[in-house]
Amino acid sequence: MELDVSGLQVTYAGVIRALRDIDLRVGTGEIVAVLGSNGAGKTTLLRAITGSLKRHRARVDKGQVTFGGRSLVDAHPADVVNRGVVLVPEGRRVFGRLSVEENLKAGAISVRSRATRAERREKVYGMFPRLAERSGQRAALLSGGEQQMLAIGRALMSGPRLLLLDEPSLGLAPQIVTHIGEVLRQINREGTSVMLVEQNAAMALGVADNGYVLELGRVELSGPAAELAASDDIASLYLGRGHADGTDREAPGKPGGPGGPGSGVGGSGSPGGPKAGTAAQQPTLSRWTPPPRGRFGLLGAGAVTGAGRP
Amino acid sequence: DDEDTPPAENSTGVVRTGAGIEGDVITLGVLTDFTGVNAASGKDVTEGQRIYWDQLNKGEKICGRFTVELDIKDHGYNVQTAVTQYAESSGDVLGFVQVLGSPMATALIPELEKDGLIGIPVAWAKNLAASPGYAVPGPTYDVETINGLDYLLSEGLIKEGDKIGHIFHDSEYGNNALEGSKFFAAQHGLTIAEQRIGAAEPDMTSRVTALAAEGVKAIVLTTQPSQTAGVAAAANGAGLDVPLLGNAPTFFPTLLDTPARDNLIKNFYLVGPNVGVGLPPAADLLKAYKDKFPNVEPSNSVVTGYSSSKIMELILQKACEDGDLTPEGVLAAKAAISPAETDGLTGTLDFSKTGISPSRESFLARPKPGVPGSTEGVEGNYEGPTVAAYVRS
Amino acid sequence: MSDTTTQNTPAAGPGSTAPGTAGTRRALPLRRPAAGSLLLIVFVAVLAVLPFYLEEFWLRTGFAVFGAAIGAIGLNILVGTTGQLSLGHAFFLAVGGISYCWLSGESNDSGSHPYVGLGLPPLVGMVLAVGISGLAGLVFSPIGARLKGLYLGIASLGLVFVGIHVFNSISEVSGGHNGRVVPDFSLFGFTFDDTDPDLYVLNVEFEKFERLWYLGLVLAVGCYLFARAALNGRPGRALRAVRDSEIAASVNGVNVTAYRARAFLLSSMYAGLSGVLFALSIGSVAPESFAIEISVQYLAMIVLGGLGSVGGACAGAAFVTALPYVLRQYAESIPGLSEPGTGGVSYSEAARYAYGAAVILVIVFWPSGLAGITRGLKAAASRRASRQAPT
Amino acid sequence: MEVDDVTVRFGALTALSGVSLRAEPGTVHAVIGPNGAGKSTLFNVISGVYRASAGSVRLGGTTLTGRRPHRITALGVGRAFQNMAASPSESVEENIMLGRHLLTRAGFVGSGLKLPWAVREQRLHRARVVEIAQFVGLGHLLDRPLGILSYGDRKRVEVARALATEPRVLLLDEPVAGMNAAETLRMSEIVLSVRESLGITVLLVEHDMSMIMSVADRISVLDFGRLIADGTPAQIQNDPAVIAAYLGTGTETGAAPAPAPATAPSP
Amino acid sequence: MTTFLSFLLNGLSLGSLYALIALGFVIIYKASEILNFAHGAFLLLGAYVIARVEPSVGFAAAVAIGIAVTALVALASEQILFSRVRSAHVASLTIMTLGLDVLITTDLTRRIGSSVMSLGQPWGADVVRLGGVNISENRLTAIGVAFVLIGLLFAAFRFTSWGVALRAAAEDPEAAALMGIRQARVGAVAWLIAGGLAAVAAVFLTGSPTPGLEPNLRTIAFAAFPAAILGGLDSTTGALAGGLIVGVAESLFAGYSSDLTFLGGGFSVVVPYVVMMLVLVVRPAGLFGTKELHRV
Ligand SMILES: Nc1ncnc2c1ncn2[C@@H]1O[C@H](COP(=O)(O)OP(=O)(O)OP(=O)(O)O)[C@@H](O)[C@H]1O
Ligand SMILES: Nc1ncnc2c1ncn2[C@@H]1O[C@H](COP(=O)(O)OP(=O)(O)OP(=O)(O)O)[C@@H](O)[C@H]1O
Ligand SMILES: CC(C)C[C@H](N)C(=O)O
Ligand SMILES: [Mg+2]
Ligand SMILES: [Mg+2]
Repeated sequence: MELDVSGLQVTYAGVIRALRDIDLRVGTGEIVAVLGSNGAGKTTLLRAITGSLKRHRARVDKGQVTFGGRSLVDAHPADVVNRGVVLVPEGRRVFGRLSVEENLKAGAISVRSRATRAERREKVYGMFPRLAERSGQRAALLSGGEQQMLAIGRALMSGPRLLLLDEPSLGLAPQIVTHIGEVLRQINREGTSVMLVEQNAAMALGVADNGYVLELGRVELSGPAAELAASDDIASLYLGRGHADGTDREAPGKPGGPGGPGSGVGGSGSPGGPKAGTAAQQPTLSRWTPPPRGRFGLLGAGAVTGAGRP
Repeated sequence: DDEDTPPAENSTGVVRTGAGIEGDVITLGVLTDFTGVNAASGKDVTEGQRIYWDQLNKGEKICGRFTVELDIKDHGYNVQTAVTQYAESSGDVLGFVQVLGSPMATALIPELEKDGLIGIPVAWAKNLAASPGYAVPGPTYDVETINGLDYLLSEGLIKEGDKIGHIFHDSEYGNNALEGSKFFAAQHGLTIAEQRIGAAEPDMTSRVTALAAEGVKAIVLTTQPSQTAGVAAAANGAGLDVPLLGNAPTFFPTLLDTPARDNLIKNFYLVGPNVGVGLPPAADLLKAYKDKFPNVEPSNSVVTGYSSSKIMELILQKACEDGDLTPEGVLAAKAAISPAETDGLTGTLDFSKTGISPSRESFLARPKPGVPGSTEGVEGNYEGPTVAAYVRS
Repeated sequence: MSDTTTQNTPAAGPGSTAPGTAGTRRALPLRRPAAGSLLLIVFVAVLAVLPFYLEEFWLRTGFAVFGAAIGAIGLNILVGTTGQLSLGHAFFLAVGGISYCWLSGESNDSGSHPYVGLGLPPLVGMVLAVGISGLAGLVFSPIGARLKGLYLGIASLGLVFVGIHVFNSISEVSGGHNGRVVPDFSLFGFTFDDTDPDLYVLNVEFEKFERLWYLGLVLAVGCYLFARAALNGRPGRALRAVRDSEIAASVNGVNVTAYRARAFLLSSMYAGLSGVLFALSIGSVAPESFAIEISVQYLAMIVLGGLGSVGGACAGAAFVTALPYVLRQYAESIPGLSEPGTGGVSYSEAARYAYGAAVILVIVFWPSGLAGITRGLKAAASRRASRQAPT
Repeated sequence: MEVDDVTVRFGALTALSGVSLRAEPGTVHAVIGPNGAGKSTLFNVISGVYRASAGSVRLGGTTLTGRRPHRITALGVGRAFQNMAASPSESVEENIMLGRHLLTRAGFVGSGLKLPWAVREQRLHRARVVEIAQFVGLGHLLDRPLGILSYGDRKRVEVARALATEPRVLLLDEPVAGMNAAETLRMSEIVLSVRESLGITVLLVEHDMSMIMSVADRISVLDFGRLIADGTPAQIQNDPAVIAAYLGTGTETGAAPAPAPATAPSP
Repeated sequence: MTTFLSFLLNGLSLGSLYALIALGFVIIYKASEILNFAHGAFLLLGAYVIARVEPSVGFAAAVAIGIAVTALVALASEQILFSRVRSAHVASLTIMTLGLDVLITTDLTRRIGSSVMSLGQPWGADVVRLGGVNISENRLTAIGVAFVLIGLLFAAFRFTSWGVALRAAAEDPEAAALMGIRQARVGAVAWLIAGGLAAVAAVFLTGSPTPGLEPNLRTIAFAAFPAAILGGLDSTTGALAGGLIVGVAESLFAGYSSDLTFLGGGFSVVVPYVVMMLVLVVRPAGLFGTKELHRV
């Protein structure tokens, strides 16, 4: 079963065009990484695949999304799940009032067999021991990272054929990020295709076979992950390197390296490639000088102490 | 009777007319309850009035030429609605032939006085009798209650020294009845166990249990019909086998279809201001009703509607005789008809003195399935020995 | 009223439902007013000349709408802006209405429930009644602060039931079940009644409801402008922050308890004023009339109008208040209906069917309220995101 | 800013036990540690959202613990939340304006009656908000409702709002989560600039080690609610306990955090 | 002492009726996070249908038909109305239930008119004597039925995936949909059950010592609001506890009202609300409700 997105164009509320003419493919058994800066349309792409555009007042104007040859456009999200496509949504979206265990149960709603459910649950707990420790706790009270683990675990409960992840590494400690990379490879080996939307490009491109880069709603670059990782643009923008070299770990510690630890660099350099755009001007903020306090004290509600402080 | 004579003329000469009369038509207001807690009474009272005025319009009419139309509004037993509706109607009517419910009628006293209109309350609270605008169509609740207790005493159902329970609404209705029972108790060495309830209180079980615990020998009810059934059923459940005496608004035929039926038949006594619909004075009415609704059993409330309309007719005819069908004229006629006779539908009425119960005569009845009104009269035009003392006091 | 977008920045006019197209469009304050204010002025001007043309029925209805609009704006401050669901509005209306009668009315000792009146000038009575209502709100606010969502809704509903009971019990103030007469309003000797003095303006006789219309109009417009400005400004921002996340609000410096209390205070003051007008429009108040149905109607007003929108509250008030009157007035001309009490569908029943259906239809077609028609996108997005608790 | 022996318990769970740390004025002090280590809890204690079971937090000479959150904000502590706690239906500008709450005074009466001083006050502070928004790179999004922004932009709003309180101490909880390397870099610049030009003390929680290493002057490491290390970035990086508990040894997957950006041009 | 016991027993029996009604609120709340103001109308509908068909088909069949019709009407209203605007604010949905309530009650009030209809409960006005205390057979049955139904629902919520799905969908419909949960389907089941429950409650509510079905019946639902809230809106156990507490309190205050005259006439009617407010001040989410927890 493969996921095929072709010529996809999506608009929010009839006015905001978030995706234009996207072509993308996740082959059977493949891991595909999708990169792109904030607002590029990555989440929107996932919404289009999972049938949840409607809830955001968005729709597919043009193009197709098929999974295993059958169209997913306008499908109900639950149908999409039943076909084996499951999403780990952006921002976790765990069910806060349900316990960790119940969240996992909710993820396995389509699984009839009690035994399968139990087996998968154990697997998730094995993957994230922290969740096992907190299994009775209500999800709302978990730490950010724990919630993220739960969101991933919950999606795995249904035994998806294609797993979509929207920034799974968000808020996770480096060790866990590494771990998630391994988890993805492992489930991939067990037959699940993966589409991974990530900001952590190093991890994403590390595990992926192919990669896509979205910018302003278009596919800007695509190709085998290794090639992408090696390209200069990617390196500067997504890997934070001026040049494409091997792995990353050494960078911060590189003796005398730029922005070395504790050097307390005041200013900053250009972040790299021309596409950076975001850093067009030097950020500065002047000090705030509070206006002289007036004589209206009585009428002001909630006027409080610290107001005039430096 | 379709000559084109100006409306101001009739057989006896010239009649002045004013608000509420247009052409040959007199409009009378009706503020009743079709949807609230007293909907059942409201419907039958209004039906009785419709029948009365239909007959009159077909027959002799007012002044021989005016027909009467009713402007009917449903206040759902809500004071505020009644006041609003009064304001909507008051400009277009000569008076109100029905203002149902003591709270509503009470709230309208100042309005009625301000507008100088007449009204017939379907409610028998004492304070209404004190208002010059109202013609209360029977004895007030206090008098009625005393009559009822006198009857129970005379029948040996209670005796001096007994304790009796009184379950009553905390309103003009209930409080006025309580005045009666208290007076009676003082006269005859009884004690009263009070249970003051809310108008919409659904479950009577605890109330009755409490009374049972106090060992009451009878229970007076000043409630809504469904609460009557609740009390009867609960008394049955609590094994409290004592007479239940209800004021006029407490009974309705459908109560005999409820689980309370047996106990009601066994123990219930109804004391009211007018005869039952199955009794001879109401024969006309019963026939008309049966013609109109062959399949429906009327309640005694149709008599209330019919008799109150009769009172209104007497007043209007008197005003006509006096040549003044303006609101002021009608108001003056009210005092002038006394003593008024309603062909046996009610006791003799006297509207000449405000503040005093217009009548002292009550009608006692017992539930009986299968007859008109589902009641059987046991005592007509009944004036117990204690009433005279009360009215004097 | 014209302006329905209280949640907008000043730079975004009422029509700007397409943030995406806005791009970098941005200007410092003072851009919005032009269109919005003009519309408001025209609208108020139209309302001001209407008494010259309308019959009493419409004036009466209009006055009720003005009163309801004030109450709805108040409830909206609590529910729409601060996120505190309240079904207790009827209680605060009762406090306002009954206090006014008690403060400015006359005594009456007929019947089983005699009552007293202090005979204060009506204006003083009105102001004090509003103050007392506010105080009642303030007293309840600690409970309000502890409870959330429907729990608060039903707790405040308890206020209504208990309130009716208490008012019925203090019948010297309320008149008990029978209620009491509402003193006519007057302003420095000018009475808002049919006469005293007789008044003709441009050959139109100004009777009670012509006069009351203007009273209602002035108060409603004043309350509208005040609420709009306050909600667009710093206090409104703080209240919305409390609604969206208490923790975030407090960490940004908002004293959550204090602002909740203020929202209750203001909201119940509005309710109190609304209660006074309600009393004036009917002429008699009884505690029983301030029942759950009233609370529910007010909630319907702000929901149908659009939660959080001041103008929406007014629109909702007009819809909910006037619809039953109008339906009843005109149902009599609908064929096929029967006289009340005769078994068929009566006018008032037809009116109720229509009312129920209208409420449902409005929500089906404009789930975020009448104001939402112009708000579109924004609401949907907020709805989705607000389901997420901050973590 | 001094955190002294703070302990927080939730039922059986001890989220923080006896944690002490000291953030020197005008420095960037990072707090790192595995998920669930208690970092956000620490921030919650500092900003008054949670009550410490034991211990105290002081800012300058003033004790913060025991005060309600808005009081603490008034004392000069600004905070950006880990997960967005801003109002989704409000515009970006309004959301940031909320940060000005304590610096402004218009109440119901002032705002409701549009008293001139209240109007002036609003205008003045709006201008500052625009300035702050531009500073964090939100200048073009000011009138969009927050709810439709992308994740990264919403994070920036959080930071802007915290800055809008004009804090002396700024708490940033994972400010670059969901940002790519370039965006992260820019956020690092913002943090440094805040420290440099405004002299604000920054407490920073982040899992992005590249950012931590490039901006932090000092790092404290939490694990299971305990402080396991405290030192300069260099010390921390080579601390075996930290590597075991948090950093991991890195694997051949390359699934480690992105490397440090070039925060400064090569010499 | 027996008097007190009678009050207590009466309170418990009344309370079990409240519990049955409260349960209806709880289920809808769990499914949609709304307070279903139309529940009183469903009660009325159930009772009306049973009363109408009972003479021709007999009591048992009438009850079955009543349950089915009410459940279907509840389901239909969910499918036709509520599922359409699921993304709207809870307040909007709540107001929609009010619109529905107005429609149904107006119609039924008109149909019932002023009659007091009997549902023909075979146990009629029979009384059972329990250790010196009398209780109507109707109420005694109600206690049993309430406990059984509440137990069943408790198990359904706790042990089936439907329960989890329902709660997940109520909390975050979008995330639930992304897990393959169809809010429309799990919600529909909830409405179906709530409707059926209303009809069951109606059977006992109109039985002895209540005279029968009259339009006023709907207002009893208002007394069940406090029961539902005070137990905790999302808790089946809470519905039971809340119902019983409210019932007993009401019964005791009614019974001892002559000693409590300073509280005013008819105080027992507002007792449920007073008790509820007191409980909420101490426990803002009711006795068994899930506390609303947020963290940052
Ligand atoms: N509900 C919505 N309504 C309107 N516009 C939206 C909505 N959601 C997203 N957008 C817009 O669509 C564009 C793409 O957003 P999207 O969330 O897909 O970006 P993203 O690539 O996932 O960004 P990030 O990395 O920050 O998560 C952005 O311009 C965003 O403002
Ligand atoms: N209010 C609470 N009730 C119960 N447990 C809580 C509460 N708040 C936090 N916890 C628990 O305390 C621990 C520490 O949580 P905290 O949010 O401080 O972690 P963190 O270090 O910020 O983690 P992350 O990096 O994942 O955000 C977690 O295990 C969490 O489940
Ligand atoms: C006939 C009844 C409607 C009278 C009513 N119970 C009253 O208030 O007096
Ligand atoms: Mg995204
Ligand atoms: Mg955290």
